[in-house]
Amino acid sequence: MLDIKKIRELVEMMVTNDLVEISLRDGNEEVNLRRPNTEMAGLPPELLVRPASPNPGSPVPTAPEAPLFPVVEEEDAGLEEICSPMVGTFYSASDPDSDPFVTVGQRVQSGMVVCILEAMKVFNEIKTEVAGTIERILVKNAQSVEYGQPLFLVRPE
Amino acid sequence: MLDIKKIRELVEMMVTNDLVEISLRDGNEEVNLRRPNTEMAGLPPELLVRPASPNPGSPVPTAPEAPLFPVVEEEDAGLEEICSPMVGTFYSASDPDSDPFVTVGQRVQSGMVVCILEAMKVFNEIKTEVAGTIERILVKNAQSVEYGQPLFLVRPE
Amino acid sequence: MFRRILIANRGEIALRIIRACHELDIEAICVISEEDRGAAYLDLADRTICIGGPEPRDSYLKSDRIVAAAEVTGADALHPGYGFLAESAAFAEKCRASNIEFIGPSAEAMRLLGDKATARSVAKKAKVPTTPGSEGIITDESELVEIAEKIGYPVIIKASAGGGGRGMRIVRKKSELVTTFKQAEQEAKGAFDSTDLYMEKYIEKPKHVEVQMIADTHGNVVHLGERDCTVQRRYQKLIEESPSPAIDSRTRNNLCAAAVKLTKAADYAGAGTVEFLVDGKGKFYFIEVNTRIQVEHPVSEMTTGIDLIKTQIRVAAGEHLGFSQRAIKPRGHAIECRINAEDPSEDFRPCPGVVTKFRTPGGPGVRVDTYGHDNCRISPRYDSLLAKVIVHQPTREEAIQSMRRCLREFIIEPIHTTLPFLRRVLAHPDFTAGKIDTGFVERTLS
Amino acid sequence: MFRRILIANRGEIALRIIRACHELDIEAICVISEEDRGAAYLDLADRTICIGGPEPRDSYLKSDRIVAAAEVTGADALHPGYGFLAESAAFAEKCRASNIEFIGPSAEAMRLLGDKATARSVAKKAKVPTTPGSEGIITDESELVEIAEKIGYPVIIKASAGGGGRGMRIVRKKSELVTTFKQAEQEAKGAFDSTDLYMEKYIEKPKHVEVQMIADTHGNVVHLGERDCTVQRRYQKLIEESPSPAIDSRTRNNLCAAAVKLTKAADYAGAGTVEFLVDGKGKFYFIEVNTRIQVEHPVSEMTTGIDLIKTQIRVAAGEHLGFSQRAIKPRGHAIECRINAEDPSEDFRPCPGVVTKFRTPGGPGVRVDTYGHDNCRISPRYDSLLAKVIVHQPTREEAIQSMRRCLREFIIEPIHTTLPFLRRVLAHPDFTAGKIDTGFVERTLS
Repeated sequence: MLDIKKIRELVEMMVTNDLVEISLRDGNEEVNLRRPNTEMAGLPPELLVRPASPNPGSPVPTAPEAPLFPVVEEEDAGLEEICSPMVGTFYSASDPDSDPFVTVGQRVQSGMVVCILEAMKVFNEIKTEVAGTIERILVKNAQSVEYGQPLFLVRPE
Repeated sequence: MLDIKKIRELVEMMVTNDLVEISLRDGNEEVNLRRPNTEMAGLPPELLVRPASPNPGSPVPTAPEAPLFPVVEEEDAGLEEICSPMVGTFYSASDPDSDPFVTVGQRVQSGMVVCILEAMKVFNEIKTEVAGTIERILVKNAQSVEYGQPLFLVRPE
Repeated sequence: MFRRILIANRGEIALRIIRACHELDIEAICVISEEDRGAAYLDLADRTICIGGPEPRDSYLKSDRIVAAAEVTGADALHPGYGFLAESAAFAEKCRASNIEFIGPSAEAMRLLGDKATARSVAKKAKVPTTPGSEGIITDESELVEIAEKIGYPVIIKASAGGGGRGMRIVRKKSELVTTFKQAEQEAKGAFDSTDLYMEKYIEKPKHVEVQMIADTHGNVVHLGERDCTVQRRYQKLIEESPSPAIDSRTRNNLCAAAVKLTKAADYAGAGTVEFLVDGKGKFYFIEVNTRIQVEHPVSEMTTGIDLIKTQIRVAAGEHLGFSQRAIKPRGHAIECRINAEDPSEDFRPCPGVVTKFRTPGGPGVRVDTYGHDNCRISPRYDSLLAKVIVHQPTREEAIQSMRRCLREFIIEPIHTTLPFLRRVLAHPDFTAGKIDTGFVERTLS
Repeated sequence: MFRRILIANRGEIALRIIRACHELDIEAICVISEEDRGAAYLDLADRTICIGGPEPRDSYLKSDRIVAAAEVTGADALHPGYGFLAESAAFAEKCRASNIEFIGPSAEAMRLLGDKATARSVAKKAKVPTTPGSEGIITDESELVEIAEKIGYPVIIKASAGGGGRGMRIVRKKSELVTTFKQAEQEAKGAFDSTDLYMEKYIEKPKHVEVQMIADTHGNVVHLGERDCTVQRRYQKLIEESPSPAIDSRTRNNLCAAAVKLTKAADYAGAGTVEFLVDGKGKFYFIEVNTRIQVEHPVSEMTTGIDLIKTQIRVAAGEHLGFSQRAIKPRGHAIECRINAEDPSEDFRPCPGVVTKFRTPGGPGVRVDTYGHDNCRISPRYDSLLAKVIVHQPTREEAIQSMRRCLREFIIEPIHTTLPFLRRVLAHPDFTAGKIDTGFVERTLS
């Protein structure tokens, strides 16, 4: 949690200097403060301080219409994501009869195939760059995925 | 989970400092606090809590489009206003050749005529309900005034 | 042409008039109550002048202060909008007596057509069909039976002192006439301490169709086609459209011709609306005239391309209409929905408050007239009309599709509005089929 | 009809297409880059699918990912909007190869008319006037003089390798021809290491007038009148209007007839625009065809009442146009202004950033197509077009008055936009008189 004293300082700064809004971000710390006079369109305040190009790993604000995106919960902190590099259909195994490439609890080395993504009839093997243990699989077999969508959570070694 | 005490502190800060929104995020922790009802096209929040029928004497917030309204400055604190009860043209004297009804520094008793307001060819004598000393005259002779517009500042006895 | 117009109104219609003024290079000054100080629509006015307290009787209905405001601001004309003092002949005279042109018809025309009884007689003289009935009070039974025979059943017996549905009885056949009349007399005696009754033909399942008129002071009278306002609730219009899906072109022509006759008979200048009831067979009966601009005027603006407010101002300044009846070629189909700050699930109880989120629809053929915006405040003291959505499409089917889309796009939070109700109407098969009457809402959706 | 359309575009045109889909009861899915996540216009889409990073080459130009997105979302058609891949015949083929209908003309028609040279030859075959000149490179002096005599002075000598104004020389009389040609050869040698030159008639002070075409796959071809896009800066259109104030009705008829001939000659289906240059005497010359919907399409929608996007979708689904040329009756005058996030005082440098205050104009005949809103973010990576204001009035004079009013009402803070520039144009006597050419902006307002 952010330091409350810092925030109080910010608020005092706003009041004494008659500011209308303060938006700050430090790493993934973020503060937005506003006083009356501006009319907000009610957009997520993140929009106001969005970095020029967010990296796919960090939780970017998603439009309500992007139902494919899973909520990454608290206990996942410290885990690393394997994200989809493309748009396509997710397959956990090379064919319906085979075992999945990876299962929860399995250790993976970097470069190991973790799934297949099919796009326009082409089957692409997806390899992990992270070495560690598969903690969670975030998508179902044969589910469609979008670019940058987290597929696996890995606890790095 | 987030520390409730911190949130309570934030809320206090919002109320006492009149903020409309606070949104915080720290990793997966996120706080969004927002006070409704304020933020009215640049209108001070006083309007929202205005009594059903405010007495014309109290300083009413002015829209930017109301150029007739003077700014009541700080040193005027403690003074009382004599406001216009109607729309019309302000005359400081009964006729161009006479002396003004009141001048700055003059003592007035309640019920004393302080000016004339002309509306639709009718000349209305305006009496003060406040007894005290005329500190400032806020409008010029023959100036048009609107309803509720402060005309004089009086230091009450 | 006028130099400066005082707008003696508020909200969406004040904004509408400001825009018309500015397109004519006329300054627009808004009178405001203390309640409306700082409202966003006033940002577009060239000046505002506060005339009184929040209650209408202390401000927007205070004719003396409004005229004084016009004088001190140097306005040479005044637009009353609708409601408030818009139909007050006395106010019109007061303005003109102070050399401020009242943008509306002459006081004489307002008095003549503003009063139902005199308007009815003007209509009769002009051969405009009115609801047949007893002219005045019925004195004896023989007269009662005789008139009933003449106008034909069903008839409705009304207490002179009644109104708003009270003291009314419908009679469907002769055998019931006398007894029902006696009951009505008893009822009237008890309810109003008066046995005065009159009788009219009862129009079954009527449609409300009105004709938009515009006339100049040089005798040019033009109609802009009809509007169907059959979707009402307790005489409050909720949806208006043009052309009417309920009448054929022959009825349309006769209806509009009748409206023109009446307007000419009253020597009327300015914008006005002639209202009719239309029965199932396409027979129509004159009800009343509105001697002002109406809430639903945009419907006719969309189909004809004529700006009614600008035209009102022009003719008030003595200009000629500038277009003939032949030049008016209505195109496509327009529908208007009124978004009121009311709760349909709570008997349309007004829901004033602060709107934190306000998202209007847009796109081709879509017009939204509103004073609303994010964080705007809706006062409990005034009309609950917050926005009007008007769509214009080549056909009624497409207009309905477009309006459904707009009602889905429109977001107003957190207060209750008529949006959910309007979505239900637009989805109702009777409405899409155009097979409704003025009882539709109470019967089907209440 | 289609069940689900993938929109391969962003911003105002994506929003425009979403609305058209919903009025046809079609689901609208938007592809988005990571940059556009959370943009407000996406609230109206039924679903979004992220296809790549912020840079267009990583997302909106990635045809494989877009087709894959259509496949995984089960879309049966794709609307390309304008820009990005809208004029790529290869992309159209790729979509159709995956059984996703590309909402646009056939790949053949796109290739035929998309290439300037082949389009020019189609035009010649169809007897559509083109700029006279040397077909191809000029090899010797005698040929040079001969052609110049044939097409008449002034002529313009262009380097094949040149473009965008570079390597061009105007020759006004025969005596200067040969020397200027030699200088041009030298210049071309130095600048482009090629002495290939060709020659065209030089059109003095031309006007840019284009014709909006719409055709179905059953051979029905209809034009929706012309648009005058003479107000440009470096070939970027800034204001468009219809009808053109620069041509008389005879020229108008010939221009539109020529556009129809060309469209039929190319066996073209869908929406398209045929662009012409018009000289001071009303002579017109074919320039090129845009095989897609255009930014300024609303101008024609306002005058004709036809929804071009809905019609595009219908004809792509194989439906008949549903209206004949005779049914198209343009009404009044429409003007569009493009509000770009650019600083006119800084050579129209793009000004991306966050818009904290965004107030759009409204009122009768006013349409605003925009993805903007309070606190919306304008990305530096994409087109700077933020909003289009379109007004529709009975006459050009009234349309100009209305547009002036709208440009005054429009508030965008704190970023720079083209609003102040547009206000200057609308106030300029040459513009109001309709007496301008494509050099107007550079000559008068830069």
